[in-house]
Amino acid sequence: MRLKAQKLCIDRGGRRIVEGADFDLSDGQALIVAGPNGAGKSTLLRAIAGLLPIAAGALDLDGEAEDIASVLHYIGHAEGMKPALSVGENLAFWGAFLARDGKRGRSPADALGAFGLAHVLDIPAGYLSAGQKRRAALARLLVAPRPIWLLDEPTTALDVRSQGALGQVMAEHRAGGGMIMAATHSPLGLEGAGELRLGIAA
Amino acid sequence: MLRYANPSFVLRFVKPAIPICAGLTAILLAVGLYLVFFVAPADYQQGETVRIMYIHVPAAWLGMFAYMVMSSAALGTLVWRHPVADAAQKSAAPLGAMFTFVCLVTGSLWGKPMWGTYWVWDARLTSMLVLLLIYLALIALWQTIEEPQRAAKAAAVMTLVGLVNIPIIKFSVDWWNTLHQPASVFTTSGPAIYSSMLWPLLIMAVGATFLFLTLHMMSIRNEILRRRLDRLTHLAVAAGEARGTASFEPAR
Amino acid sequence: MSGPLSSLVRREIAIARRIGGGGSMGVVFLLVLVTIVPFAIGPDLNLLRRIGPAILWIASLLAMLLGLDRLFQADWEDGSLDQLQLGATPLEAVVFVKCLAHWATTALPLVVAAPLMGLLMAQEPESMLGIGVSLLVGSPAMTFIGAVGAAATVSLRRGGLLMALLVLPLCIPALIFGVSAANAAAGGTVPFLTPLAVLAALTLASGALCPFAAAALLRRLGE
Amino acid sequence: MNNPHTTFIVASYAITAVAVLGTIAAIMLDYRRLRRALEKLGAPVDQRADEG
Repeated sequence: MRLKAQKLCIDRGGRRIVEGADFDLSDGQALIVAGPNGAGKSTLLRAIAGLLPIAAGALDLDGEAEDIASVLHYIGHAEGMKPALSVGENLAFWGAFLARDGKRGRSPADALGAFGLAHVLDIPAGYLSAGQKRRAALARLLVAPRPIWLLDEPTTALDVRSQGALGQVMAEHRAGGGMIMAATHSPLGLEGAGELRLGIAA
Repeated sequence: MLRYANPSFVLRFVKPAIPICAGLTAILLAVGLYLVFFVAPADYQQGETVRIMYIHVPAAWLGMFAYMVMSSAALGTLVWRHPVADAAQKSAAPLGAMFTFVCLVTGSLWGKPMWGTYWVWDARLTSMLVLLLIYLALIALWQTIEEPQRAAKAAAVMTLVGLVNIPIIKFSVDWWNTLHQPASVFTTSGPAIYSSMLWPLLIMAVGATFLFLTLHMMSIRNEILRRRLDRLTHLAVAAGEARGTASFEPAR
Repeated sequence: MSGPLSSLVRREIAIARRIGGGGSMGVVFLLVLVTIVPFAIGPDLNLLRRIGPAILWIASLLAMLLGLDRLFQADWEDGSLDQLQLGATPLEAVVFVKCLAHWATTALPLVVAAPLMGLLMAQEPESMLGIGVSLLVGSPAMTFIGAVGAAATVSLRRGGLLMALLVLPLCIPALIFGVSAANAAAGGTVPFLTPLAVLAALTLASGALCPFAAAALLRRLGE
Repeated sequence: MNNPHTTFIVASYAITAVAVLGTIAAIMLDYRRLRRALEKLGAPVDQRADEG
């Protein structure tokens, strides 16, 4: 599987945020999207996920430009958890909803265990701290198998131990042929990762 | 007084008090119902339907009594900011709403033979309907605000604002009622109360009051346990973190 | 195996039940509106009997709109709206399912409560039945049309008020045929089924079209 | 006592009974649910567990 972008231009709020971004990602590879705040890291990831319109340029997956969104995970700043439902119920829902042609990923308990959250399976998501909510959102990566991972500053609110767990999960994903694009400031320990530097559009 | 009002003391005090109250309620209501159906005379005008009075009138009194309890608990919340007062306030609202609803339904059924329809916008019944709306609004307020302290304070202030407004509402509804000369003049106070009717009514009223007290204590206990459960869940989530190192299963 | 849409229905119902406020709040709002009218117009039963169906329909419409502005707002706030666009199922189907779940948890209680409140308006049993049936048939239309308004105003400050302004004019046909159906049931020249059939057509049409409009508004919403 | 008014008397007592018994049942069910949840979290219900 190969995700290619040529001269991507993305507008947001009426302003040109991303100008001429190029990248080429295939199985097992990782790409760090770097740049100062406001350089459009989040904007780029949201556009790839189909959550923002692409102003110009081309984005295709193995030559196809259609429904790229259904083969990727997008972990943004909001965790997508309903406070009234338990963490397990939330993840079970996303596992069923984001499943591709019926293929289910790991069980919510298993996915939460990978991020040290096994103890909150039956606790309403509203009780979780910011760091826990972040890890619960990351657990979504495991409940529905999807090859491309778009991670927007995944390490915010994570302690060192959780960052280690994330590193391990990402390494396994790449070993299994998955691809990762991560917008981040802190080093993620993704060895052999390419870098896409976004400057402030002149 | 404060030292005695902490939740754990209330839980221990309530444990024996509930069965006693429940027993008293059962006895009083049993005696009352017996008197109502087998001793009290029928009314020369309304005939048998006057027997509805024996639940309609106590329900009305309890609807208002519950609001008084809620208002004093609201004072407890605002003045002493005490969790037990919050619990007492929150648990009184559904009970007050229930009694007011019963008062309205029985009033409507009692009036049907006289009015020909189930509802006439009679001054007293309409005021009780407005009281029910106030109760339902306060219950909705409790359901909407998650954070306990804020919910308690908001409900307390609204309850007291409501308390001040109830007499004003009563007065304006009466004025509205007389202004429009309703189709048929009918007062639900019913016939003059003879002593043979008074006793059953008083016994039923006291029985209903004990019913309210029993249910109120049970509800307060529930609220205290609910808050304790909420706190312990937070602790469990945090505790899980502390011993988290052990629970990081290697990602298989 | 629970497919994506059936799990979405289960999630929506579970949330509504867990929070519990949604349905009952609408009914209480309906009761408040119905109670206020006689205070303004006066307790004259004959007058109230005539305008009963209209008051109950207007109050139900407003109560339904009250619950609708949270339809997408909650999902937008906690990030679910993004994830719902990543699923294999089209966003239109997601919107349709959310509308049905919202209708079941918010509109159905109103459809049951409104006829009972007909008692306050001195309604005869046939008229109460007419109100119930016409609301049952017409309420989905209002939910679907309201969903478009909710999608248009998600993430906006004071979105609820703006949504009501957008949606109320669009609900006028449903209101007209709904009230005439209810009045027809209470006795009158118009046969009951004629306005009801038009109302059913409105519901089916809005059910078919509105999810596309709402999905178009929600897709690529961006911040 | 089976004159036409009986239905109204029976109806009002029946509705009152439903309302009262429903409230009692709701409170008791809530109590049982809370006890079970607390025991699951390992907190004995009556023991002086908090500072009040």
